[in-house]
Amino acid sequence: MDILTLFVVIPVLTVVALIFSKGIKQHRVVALIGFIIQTLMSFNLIYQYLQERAGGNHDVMVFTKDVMWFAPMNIHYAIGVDGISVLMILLTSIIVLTGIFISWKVDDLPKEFFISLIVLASGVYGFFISVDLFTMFVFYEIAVIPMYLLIGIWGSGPREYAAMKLTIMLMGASALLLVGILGVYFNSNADGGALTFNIFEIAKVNIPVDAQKLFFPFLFIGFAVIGALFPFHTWSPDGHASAPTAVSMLHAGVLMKLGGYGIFRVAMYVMPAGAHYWANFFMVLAIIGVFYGALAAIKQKDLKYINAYSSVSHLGLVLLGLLMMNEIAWKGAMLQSLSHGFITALFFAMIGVIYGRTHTRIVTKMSGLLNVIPVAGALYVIAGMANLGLPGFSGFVAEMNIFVGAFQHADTFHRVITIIAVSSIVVTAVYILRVVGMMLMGPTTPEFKNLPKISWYEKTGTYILVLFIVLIGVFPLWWGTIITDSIGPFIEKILTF
Amino acid sequence: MDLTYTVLIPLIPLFMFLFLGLNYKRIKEPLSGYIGTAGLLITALLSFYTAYRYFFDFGKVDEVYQKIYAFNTVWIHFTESLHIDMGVLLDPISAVMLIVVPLISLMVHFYSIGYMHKEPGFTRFYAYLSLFTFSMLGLVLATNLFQIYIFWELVGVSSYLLIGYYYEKPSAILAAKKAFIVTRFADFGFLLGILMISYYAQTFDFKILNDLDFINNLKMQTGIFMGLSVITVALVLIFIGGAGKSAMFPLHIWLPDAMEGPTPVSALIHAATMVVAGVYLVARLFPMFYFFDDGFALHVVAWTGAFTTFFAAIIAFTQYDIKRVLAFSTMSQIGYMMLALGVSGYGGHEGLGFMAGIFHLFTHAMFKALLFLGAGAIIHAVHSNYMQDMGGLRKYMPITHITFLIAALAISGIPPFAGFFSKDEILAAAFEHNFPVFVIGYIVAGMTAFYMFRLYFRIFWWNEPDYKHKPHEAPKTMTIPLLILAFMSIFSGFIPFSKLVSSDNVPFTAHINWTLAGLSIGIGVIGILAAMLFYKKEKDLSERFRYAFGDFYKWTYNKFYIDDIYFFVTKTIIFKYISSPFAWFDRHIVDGTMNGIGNGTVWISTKIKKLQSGRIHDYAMFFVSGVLIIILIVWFSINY
Amino acid sequence: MISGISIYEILTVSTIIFFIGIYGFVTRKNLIAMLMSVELILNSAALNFVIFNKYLFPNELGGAIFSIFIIAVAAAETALALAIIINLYRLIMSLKTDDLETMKY
Amino acid sequence: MIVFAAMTVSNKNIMRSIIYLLFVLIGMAAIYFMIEFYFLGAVQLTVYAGGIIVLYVNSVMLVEKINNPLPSAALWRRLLAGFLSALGIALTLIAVWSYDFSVVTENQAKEISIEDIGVALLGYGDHGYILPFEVISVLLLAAMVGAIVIAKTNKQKEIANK
Repeated sequence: MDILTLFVVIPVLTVVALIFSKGIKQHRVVALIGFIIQTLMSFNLIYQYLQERAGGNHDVMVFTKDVMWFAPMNIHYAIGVDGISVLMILLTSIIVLTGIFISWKVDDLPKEFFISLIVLASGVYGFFISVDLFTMFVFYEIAVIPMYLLIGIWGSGPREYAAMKLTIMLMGASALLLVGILGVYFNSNADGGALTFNIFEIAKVNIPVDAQKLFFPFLFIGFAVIGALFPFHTWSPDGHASAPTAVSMLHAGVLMKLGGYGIFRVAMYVMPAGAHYWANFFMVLAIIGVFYGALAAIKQKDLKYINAYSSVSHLGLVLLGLLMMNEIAWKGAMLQSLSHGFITALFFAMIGVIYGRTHTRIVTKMSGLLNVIPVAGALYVIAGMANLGLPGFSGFVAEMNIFVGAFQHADTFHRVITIIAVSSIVVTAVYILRVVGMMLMGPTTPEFKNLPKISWYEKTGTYILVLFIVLIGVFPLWWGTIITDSIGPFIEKILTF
Repeated sequence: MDLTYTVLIPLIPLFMFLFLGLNYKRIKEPLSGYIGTAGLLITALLSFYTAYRYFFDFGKVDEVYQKIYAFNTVWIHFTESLHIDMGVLLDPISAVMLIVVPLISLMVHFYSIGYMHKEPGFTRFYAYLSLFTFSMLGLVLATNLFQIYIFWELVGVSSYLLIGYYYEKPSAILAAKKAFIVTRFADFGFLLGILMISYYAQTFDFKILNDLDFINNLKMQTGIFMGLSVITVALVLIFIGGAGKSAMFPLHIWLPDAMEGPTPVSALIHAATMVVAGVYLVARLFPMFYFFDDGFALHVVAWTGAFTTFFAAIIAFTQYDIKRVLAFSTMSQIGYMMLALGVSGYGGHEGLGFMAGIFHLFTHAMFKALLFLGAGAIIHAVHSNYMQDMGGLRKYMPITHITFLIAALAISGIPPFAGFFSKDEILAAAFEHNFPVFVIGYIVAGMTAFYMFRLYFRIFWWNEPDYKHKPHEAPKTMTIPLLILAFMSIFSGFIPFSKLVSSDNVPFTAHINWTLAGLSIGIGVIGILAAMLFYKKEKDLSERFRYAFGDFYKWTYNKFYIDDIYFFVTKTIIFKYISSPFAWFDRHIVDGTMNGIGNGTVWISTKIKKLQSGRIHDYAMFFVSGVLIIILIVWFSINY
Repeated sequence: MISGISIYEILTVSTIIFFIGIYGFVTRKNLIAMLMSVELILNSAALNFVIFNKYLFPNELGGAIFSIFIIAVAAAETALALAIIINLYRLIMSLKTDDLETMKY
Repeated sequence: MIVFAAMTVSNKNIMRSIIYLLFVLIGMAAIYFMIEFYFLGAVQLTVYAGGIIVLYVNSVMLVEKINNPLPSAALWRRLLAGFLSALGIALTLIAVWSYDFSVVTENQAKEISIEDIGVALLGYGDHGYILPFEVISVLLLAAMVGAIVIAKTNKQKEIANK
């Protein structure tokens, strides 16, 4: 079995093992082992990938495989990875692994919880390895459905409402996506030849410009809804607020990245003319998201809402980077995807840790937690600092790439947008420091004088995340190189179409 | 010559930070102080050695000080020419900073062993100090603009952490937050400036950016924005960043509040090193500032500096918190440095202002750190920050008294103390290039003497209040740094600075203009005498003056209400009128629309549901009418 | 073939009966009465079969045969429906359609 | 006949409308006889007029008091139904009258006998209807079984209820 298919198979095997395991301890251990294997596999994948590239393989995709799946419509199970997807897979495996650590104490239907989590993960893996639009879509749906269950069953607060909202909005997005995919599909034989779903086959032909203009928004919005594009972001605050910790992590950390990835890999890649035509319009939406998410975060009282709006803001930067249409900004967007994944996962993990102790997420009700749970507090500060783009953490690297890339456009429109985007760093600082100041510092609230210390599983999970945040932040060159290596085909296709 | 070892200069404090930070539970009080100090001692020795060798060994080639990249590695790669590097740059000003930063930092480390005794989080304090030293060294050794920005941010965050060191005190939290956000706001301008330069110059590298040929080329190419070269705009933006860190008006509001931090921190960060980063930045890009648009950006620098120095000096008259007096004095002195850079020309004696600015930076670091550390010793002794609780301390704290006096004389510009030499050259430079600025500088010199001696007399003479505990001299760990710094404050003025630092890196000889010097000594002495008259003994003279000035005094005491204006803008306008509506808008309009779509569907379906009555004849009716309608449609579509 | 009566007239009659049946089906509130309306509809359909057979394809038997089928099915249907109705009546003591709303949503 | 049909659906007394229905059915049978489909007419008379009507009468007597007036539907419903029916009639008639039927007039001599029908029913040739016949028989069987089952379960339920 090839190295990529394993990423879909191992989760399935883990699920089977989970079904046969008994007792909460066994569930945990089985899930943990399954994901440790996957994490190791993703490291191995990166290693193999670098070997492959070092060995002179300069194909767009490596480890490709193509199996006919449904011949009448020419649907293939076609897989392959490039540098970007390899990193995304790494991100996924790390976050799921830490998610398992963080949800160590889930005792309400643990087996089902872990199964849903794993199914979700396998959907995400599948999405990242697919190069066939249809398979990609299928995996996307596989990733979205468990989300509904996870929020609806294990969530808190108005969870049914949140789960429903999230699922319906994402389903609506899928509908648009499907229209877009079919639109691409039926135009994929423009230069003669059979209709195909394979991205790279499609990219070889030139889809008629009118069709591109028509279908680009469908694909873009379809993907962007999951990437929290303004004004389709409203599922995210509610969804995050109600979701259990691990799910918030996975959701904000990985699932929302599907949006940016999909836009880049599919929408922009197969429809460059459409992308150029629509770029300015969507850029305005993205910048509204960036600035507005940050401003809206200032006034929130619920920790998770703050972070959700912060995600809207940061993912707006991803979209902005993608739409800026140059190599630096693209690299920045991809780095931002990675970095935001780790940072926001850390954030949600810490929120989970704090909530698990104080049983409140309202900032104004807490004070002086740094005295009581110093390690958790310090980690929260680290997450905050990473989020506001402190050098040495990953956020800075990513944002600077985006900003420098964005600044390479000299016209007024782009300039204004870039300046607004840059100004978001100030606003980010405001809301992060506000929370830190209110919640962690100050005199300790009497009722929280005795909170249990952060436990080993929570520590392990968060330390892994911090490690990666710092790794990206301190050694950006290595990550950047992997991404730049894979951006070449995109430049060729999108910038010089 | 292998200079790679210079990388260790910033890396040792970083290592200390990580070591202490990760083990902060295990390493107990005095030990962490010793570890931190020892680490810093190594750094300091290395950097003194490097600076010495730079100036006297390898730095000068053909009588010109070279910019040497001791180490440089690509950190983020954008394009062939545009990349962010991490490296160590050696040139005269960075070498000067290599003396200032580790020296003051070492003193503060040493001093804190006594000062921070029995504070909770002692180890944390040392970890933060190490982090700060690392960032500051990274900043001064930066080889490119972006590296400066990176460490700039790190410096900002360590300042945030240190101001908020007493994190249970609400005022400290607010001050920390304010410092971070205000400087962050300024950094926004800085970043924009960098980005603009990155676009037009396609490089961040200082060697290239400061190259005269390159600057001339760039002048030809760049566009015009509002009558100015875009590069000038970028430089002004960069200066805004510098102004934020250096507490220039109107971005100064964070500095007085930053005094909530422990006093050694104020000495290190908010007096001697971090706040002069803005000066350093302008000096770093000096050729660009000078050559674009005939130094328009430099004029901005000069006038901002001049205004701030005057403004801060006035406020310093009326403050009672001794640390705040010192803070405003710091602002005023940094304004002086900015002013000096602003009035400087380029090359040889023309560049006197440049040299004087850096010189003043150097001497000011010594005596201001000394003042702060002395103030720390006093606060340590009387447990209060307020002048009202002090008086007559000279009997109890002789060493502190003497060193404080030396520092006060130095800052007032009385020869032969260090401040005299640097200040005199600033005034000389201003006199030659910009007379109005010179007048301001001259007046401020007198004002400085007055408020410093007001402080001095008020603390050490005046009448003794009722001390609850008898004040006592500080422990040795605290007095030794005072003595070392006092030594520096006396003698550092004799360093022939113009031989070391100059705008075009060619050594020249600066002469003291004795007429000007006499005038400035004169006004300094007048200030001192006035202060003596007012404050040596407890009299109501100052009270009477206060009534005479009335509203003006009140305005000054409240720092011209600038804080309140900011407070109004942030709290009322941003929070209440911008952010809240945004949040509301999101919850109700955007989300409302999305929910509305959902609710609309539900509403329609409940209406439709009613049609499903369960009654057969209703169904039949629908069926029949449906069939008929279809028939009609088909009919008409066939026939017409 | 009835002399003097064309196919049109007979078809007219059957059509009218058909729609009267529909009218009855829609307006009647009693289940048995509705069933009777159904009989009318069926009968008119059967009549059409026969008439077409006779007038258009006199040599074939299709129409007649299908009429027989219709009659058979109608008989079975009536029996079954009445059985259901009677059961229903036992259940709810009413034959009014207004009372039979359990199929609602 | 039309009048009787109309009476069937509009009479308030259910017994009477059954009788009117009977008249309609008899009229149908008459038409069958007139077009010389004697067997069909006979079947119509026996099954419908004889069997089904009796069934109706029985069931009506089982469940309802005969002289209870039938509830009539709301006026708007009647009007709407009337309108719809009229529209339907109009449409159909227009269709019928505008269509040119090729009426076969010659070769009419042959009378359809019962044997012909029987042969046709069981034939499997060109004009054989064995398949529909079998289907109908299965259907009838199913209907019969269904009727029995329905009746029976209910009885059990009643017993259970008691």
